[in-house]
Amino acid sequence: MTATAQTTSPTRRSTLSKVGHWAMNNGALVGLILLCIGLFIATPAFLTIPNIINIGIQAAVVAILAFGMTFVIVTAGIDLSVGSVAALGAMVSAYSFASLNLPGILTVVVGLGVGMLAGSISGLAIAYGKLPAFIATLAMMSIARGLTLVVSNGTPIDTSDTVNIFGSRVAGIPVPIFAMVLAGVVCWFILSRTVLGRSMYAVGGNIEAARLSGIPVKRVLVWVYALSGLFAGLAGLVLAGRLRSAGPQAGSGYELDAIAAVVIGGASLAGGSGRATGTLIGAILLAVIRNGLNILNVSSFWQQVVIGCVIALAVGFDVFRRKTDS
Amino acid sequence: MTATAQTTSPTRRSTLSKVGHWAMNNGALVGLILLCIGLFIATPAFLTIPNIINIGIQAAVVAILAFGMTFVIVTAGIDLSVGSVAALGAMVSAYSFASLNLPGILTVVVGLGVGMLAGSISGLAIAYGKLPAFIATLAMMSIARGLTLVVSNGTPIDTSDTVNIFGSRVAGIPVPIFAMVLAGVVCWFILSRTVLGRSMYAVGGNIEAARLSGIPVKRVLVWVYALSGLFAGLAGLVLAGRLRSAGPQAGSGYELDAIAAVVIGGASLAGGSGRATGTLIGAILLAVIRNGLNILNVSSFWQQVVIGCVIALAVGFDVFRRKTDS
Amino acid sequence: MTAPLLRLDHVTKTFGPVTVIDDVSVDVLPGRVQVLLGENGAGKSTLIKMMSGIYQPDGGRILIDGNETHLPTVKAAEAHGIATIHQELNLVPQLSVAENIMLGRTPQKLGLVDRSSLRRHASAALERIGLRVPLDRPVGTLGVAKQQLVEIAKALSQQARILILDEPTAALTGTEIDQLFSVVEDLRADQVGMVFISHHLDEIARIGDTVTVLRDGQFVQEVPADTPENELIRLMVGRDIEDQFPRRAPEQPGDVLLSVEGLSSEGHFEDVSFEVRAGEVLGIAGLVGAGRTEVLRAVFGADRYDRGTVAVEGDQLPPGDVGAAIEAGLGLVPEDRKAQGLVLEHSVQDNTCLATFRHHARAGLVDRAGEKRRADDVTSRLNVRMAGLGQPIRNLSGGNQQKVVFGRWVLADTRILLLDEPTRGVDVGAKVEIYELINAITDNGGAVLMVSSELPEALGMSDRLLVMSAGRATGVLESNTASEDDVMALAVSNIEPAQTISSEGEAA
Amino acid sequence: ACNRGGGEAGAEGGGGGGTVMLSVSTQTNPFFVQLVDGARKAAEELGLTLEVQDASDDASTQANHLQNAITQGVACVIVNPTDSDAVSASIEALNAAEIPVIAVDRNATSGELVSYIASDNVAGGAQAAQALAEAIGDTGQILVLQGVPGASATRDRGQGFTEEIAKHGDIEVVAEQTANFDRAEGLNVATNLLQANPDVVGIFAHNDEMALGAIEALGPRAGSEVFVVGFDGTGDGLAAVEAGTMHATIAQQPGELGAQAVEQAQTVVEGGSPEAEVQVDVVVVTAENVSEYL
Ligand SMILES: Nc1ncnc2c1ncn2[C@@H]1O[C@H](COP(=O)(O)OP(=O)(O)OP(=O)(O)O)[C@@H](O)[C@H]1O
Ligand SMILES: Nc1ncnc2c1ncn2[C@@H]1O[C@H](COP(=O)(O)OP(=O)(O)OP(=O)(O)O)[C@@H](O)[C@H]1O
Ligand SMILES: [Mg+2]
Ligand SMILES: [Mg+2]
Repeated sequence: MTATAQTTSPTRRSTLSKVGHWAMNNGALVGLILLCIGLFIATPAFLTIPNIINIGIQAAVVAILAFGMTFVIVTAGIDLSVGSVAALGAMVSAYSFASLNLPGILTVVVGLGVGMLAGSISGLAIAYGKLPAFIATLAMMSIARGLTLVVSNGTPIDTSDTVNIFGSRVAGIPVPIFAMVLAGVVCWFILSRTVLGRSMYAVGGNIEAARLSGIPVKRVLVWVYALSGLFAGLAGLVLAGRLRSAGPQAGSGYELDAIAAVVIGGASLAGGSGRATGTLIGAILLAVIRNGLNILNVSSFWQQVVIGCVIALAVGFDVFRRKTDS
Repeated sequence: MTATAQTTSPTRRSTLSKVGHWAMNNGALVGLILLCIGLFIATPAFLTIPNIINIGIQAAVVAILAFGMTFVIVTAGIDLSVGSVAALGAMVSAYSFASLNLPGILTVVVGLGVGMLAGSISGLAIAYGKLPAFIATLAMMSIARGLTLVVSNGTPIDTSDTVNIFGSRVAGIPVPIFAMVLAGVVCWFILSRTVLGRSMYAVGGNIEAARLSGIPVKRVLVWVYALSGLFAGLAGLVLAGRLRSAGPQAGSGYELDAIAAVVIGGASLAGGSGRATGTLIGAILLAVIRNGLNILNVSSFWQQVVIGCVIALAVGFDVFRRKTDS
Repeated sequence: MTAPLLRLDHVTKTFGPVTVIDDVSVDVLPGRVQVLLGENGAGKSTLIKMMSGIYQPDGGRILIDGNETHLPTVKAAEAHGIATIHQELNLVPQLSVAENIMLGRTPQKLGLVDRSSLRRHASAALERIGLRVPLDRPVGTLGVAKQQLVEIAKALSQQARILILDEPTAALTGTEIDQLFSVVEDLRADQVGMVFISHHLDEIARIGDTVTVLRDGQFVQEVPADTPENELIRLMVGRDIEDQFPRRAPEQPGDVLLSVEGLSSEGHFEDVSFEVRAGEVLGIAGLVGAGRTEVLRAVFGADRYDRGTVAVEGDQLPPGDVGAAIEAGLGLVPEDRKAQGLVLEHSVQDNTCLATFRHHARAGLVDRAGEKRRADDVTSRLNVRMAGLGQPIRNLSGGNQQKVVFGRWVLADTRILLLDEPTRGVDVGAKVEIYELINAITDNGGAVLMVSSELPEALGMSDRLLVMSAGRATGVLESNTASEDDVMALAVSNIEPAQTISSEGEAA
Repeated sequence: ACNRGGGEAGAEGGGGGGTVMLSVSTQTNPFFVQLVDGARKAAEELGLTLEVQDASDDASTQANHLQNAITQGVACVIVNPTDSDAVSASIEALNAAEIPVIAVDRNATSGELVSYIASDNVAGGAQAAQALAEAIGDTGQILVLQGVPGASATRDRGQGFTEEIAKHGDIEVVAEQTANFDRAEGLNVATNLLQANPDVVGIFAHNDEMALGAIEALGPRAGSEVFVVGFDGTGDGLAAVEAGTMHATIAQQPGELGAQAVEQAQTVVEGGSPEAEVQVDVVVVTAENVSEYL
């Protein structure tokens, strides 16, 4: 069940101890649980079903971006462009609907395709152009945002009904949560089950060894950023679908949240580690902090102070746990 | 003259070839020169003395932040908090003047001190709390911005006359440029001449080897972030001095510019490399792009596209040069 | 005679202005083991990297089965059935043992990892070299020796026609070497052609057929593998070496310099006590995983320990404080120079002065001129082969890198030197130079604590030999009277027989 | 001119608590700080529980806040949209949950509002154009410092200004560049633009912060040779008008916006019928009338 490079030891264990082991290996999970307990004590409104669904919906966009980012960070890279690429994908999709009258399903394909294309370009620049990932994706962040403005002419554009489904509920299930779960499963599956995913760990863990073992390092890197772009495209559709409109400034600053979610989830920016479950926990942790502070009506000035402290504490707790563990 | 860990080869060389060597080793310098030539051809207004001074002044804040960031990146760290810390330092300084009536010189000390304190806290969390630098400084970014808002109550505060000197001209010399040069010289000196600087390269190059050689790794790390905070404090004073007021949102997003300047200057985020001259070139390159685009009156939508392309090209050029070089 | 599987035909390789390989030819014949012999930096690794597609020759040709061939990539070499065990470990620490063995060749179905086939292949490969480790264990948690065995298993699993082994035995001890050589014998019977590099001359006669001797990148001579060691040494270093272990113990050991009492660290070692006197070399022997490295690191303050004391001249050292240990005159040459010893991207000078630049600084400023002088002095005393002090240490040959780590502590005037496999990958000539440095330290009233898996070295260079077994000190032998069998008897005395090869470092 | 009265009055209160949530687009701009201050003061006077949420200029964060409002079951929501289009989905969700919604400062393109308290940005932009034209004698080159590209204030103020200035044939907009509503960027961009266009006689900035940056860039020329018109009427902006460095600022009386919104909310909570649309005057503040607003 683990989506990690560390696989379980061969001795059989009871399901219970397995769950315990999984929990202990899952980054800031304990921090998240503590936070939830604290919030529940502070305000019972926190732990109602509708609010839990809320949190899920609110975590969705960052979580989807973060799943894509997980691939990138596993390979010791960084992708600063995800927020802008999400906006660009959604905007081009909305444009293709509003101005080109594409049918709904195609507008979805366009949104995802644009994301994947932008990611691939970053990937090519990194793998073949040998640009540092920071620079290539910083450039893409700027370029994608600029193109979003150009396409939209600075005005929000309404999205197609098909895209709007990404922000609505179908048969009572909030589609953003569904999209998040889907993205998480795909991320977990790719990382733990496919040759591509295992190659990502090899590239991030020891790029020289990967190269000497004949792993097509460059092709893997292009795939990594293409996937990150694809996930960003999906996140953009969810974001736009919720608002039923693609905004020119949508997703600004989300890249930091996405990276933070992955790192809170236990991955190292030095590469070679990171997994889907951890990323999910990281993204939910961020959403819970914000939701909790809203519900507690903390002043918006102090909110930022508290968010900073809680992030540091949650990760600090994880670090402490690991130290005493070993 | 090089501020690097790599020492020059023992053979004597003519001054000319030394200059050539230095230029070739200095990251995006050639890209910068090409860019300047291009802009000069596009508009002669670009290469006038007043505009060159302009560019210097406009590069100053990011350059000062980037010099501080150079220490951090040399040790394989990252400091996302510099923009917020700059704002906090300036804001507390302004507050200490406006509300506490501190004498002018003390308001400067307060600004620098707050910056250094914030940096030290990040440093302690990273070195002793073992938090990943990304998380610790992300938290500090949020905390410092929140405190800035709390102190200012969301409204700009006027700075003291002494702080305003940092934004003005003294005897015809623009103080921001002077502060930038001073910060650059201090950065170069620390990195290339002092035990602390040498230790930073060792820590960034191989932290385990550094530790086993008796380098006090934790103390070095605390110093690194404290210096980054101190430089951020100075940058904050220059920023506020230029506007004669400390703003609650000042410096937002500057952390990416600062990191970009260091990376454009040839440092690797993996640590162990980076130098003051490269960082200066990176910061000036960024200022030149923005200045040039303003002067050419490129539409603000397309501007972002162009900025992204130019950054990618400038660094790409450097990568290409190094590849053909070796 | 059969036709060569592979022939390097008058190849040349230069890096910038330096010619590293100058007009050398080597044949790899089916069922034969071709040995490459030469000092550190002679160009052995460079030569084999041209066979495995990492470097391309600047002059000359590569012939495979008699046809001129270009090997632009590692994949291309693999396609010709060439497998390589590199001198430096090339493993992904985060991936499992099984995945590392099949790295780049992961069995797949529609892009999905075929895990049962992966495990089957991997366990067959481990079986072959007799390594018993859990297939799912991340390789980074294994010790160096086991990682080396995984690396060997990885190359063997490729079913190669040509197998290149670049110092595969440097990190291994007797039993694993025996196992490896029996695999080599099997391969020889299967007509696999092999290239073998080692600085252990005794191994050459054991498994080699012919020896190509290199000096400074040039071909010296090709001789049969049963050539006497002294002759090989003369060909290799251009002079005779009288005494391979020139230990000069002082008449009378001095006062106790280092005393270790009841040192324990849960899961690593238990109740280890010993004393080292001025002028003395105390060896520590044992099997891989016996906990020798851990003891050394604990003494140096690199790791914390649970109980016990470490004292220098009676003054207790604070646990887990490297700075205090260095202050007290200790120095450590770690077992993994790449990960723990060197800042690879930095210059030779910076690496040489890594432990002393703080000491020699004035008012917080680095003494650059003095450093250059001192680094120059030490590297020439240790005969480090390099283009210059400014050369990145990454580009030095393995043995020369080791000398730089050693030189670091020579510069620091270390009184108590802790050595962990100090001559791993070092050529015979340089070994003697290092041994002379050990002598110089003890002559000056210093003391040396030396972990060595090479029994002849452990016996030949130490005065007394502490033997460890599964985390416990099982005895102390007088080196000049003890035999290798005595050492082995103590080394296995604390473990059940079945565990000797695959005993876990963490077994408490 | 994009006003759209959204209100069928009479939604009979939502349910729990009597709390009113005010979701404000940002709290890092003095304008919105004053808006919230005005709202707080009014709530205090009326004895209303007001919960303020800051969306940090992010439409999706605002959607999250409004979603939270539904879960909490507040009595009424006052929303200051980050974006008129993007907020609509959330407003419809609030409608579905039968929570009455009041919009302030910016409208929503769909969804039902019980009240809309506006000060018209497009009209304000046009007034700015008139003020600037008057100051420079209807002729000469001018610069425009734009807000964050794509932000609704940027669009509306830009639209009003551009439409109006086009009617003044002898005025030429020689450069239009963004300074992202930021004072430091206003200083940098204005300096650069002045470098390339030395003959400029007027500058319009989409907010006071950028206008103050431009004034720094002009130095002693501000107010004498080059006339600067800002927008918002913040404390610093009004002070600059008084000092004569800023020619005019378009004051929106943000405190009044907030207070009006709360008053309407009070009516809603008590079950009364609020006014469908409340217009708060936008005033051109110049040296003549600045004393009234300081
Ligand atoms: N990439 C490189 N750039 C410059 N010089 C290099 C490079 N690689 C190797 N060298 C030099 O080539 C020479 C031969 O190195 P090589 O690694 O082949 O030696 P070796 O015989 O394998 O030595 P050892 O026994 O220490 O492993 C050395 O002097 C080394 O410094
Ligand atoms: N659980 C573990 N996690 C990480 N590393 C381990 C673990 N167990 C053992 N090792 C490593 O295994 C290696 C061998 O163990 P140890 O150092 O105790 O034995 P040694 O006698 O020094 O053997 P060697 O000859 O390999 O140096 C060490 O490098 C140690 O760090
Ligand atoms: Mg070698
Ligand atoms: Mg060992």
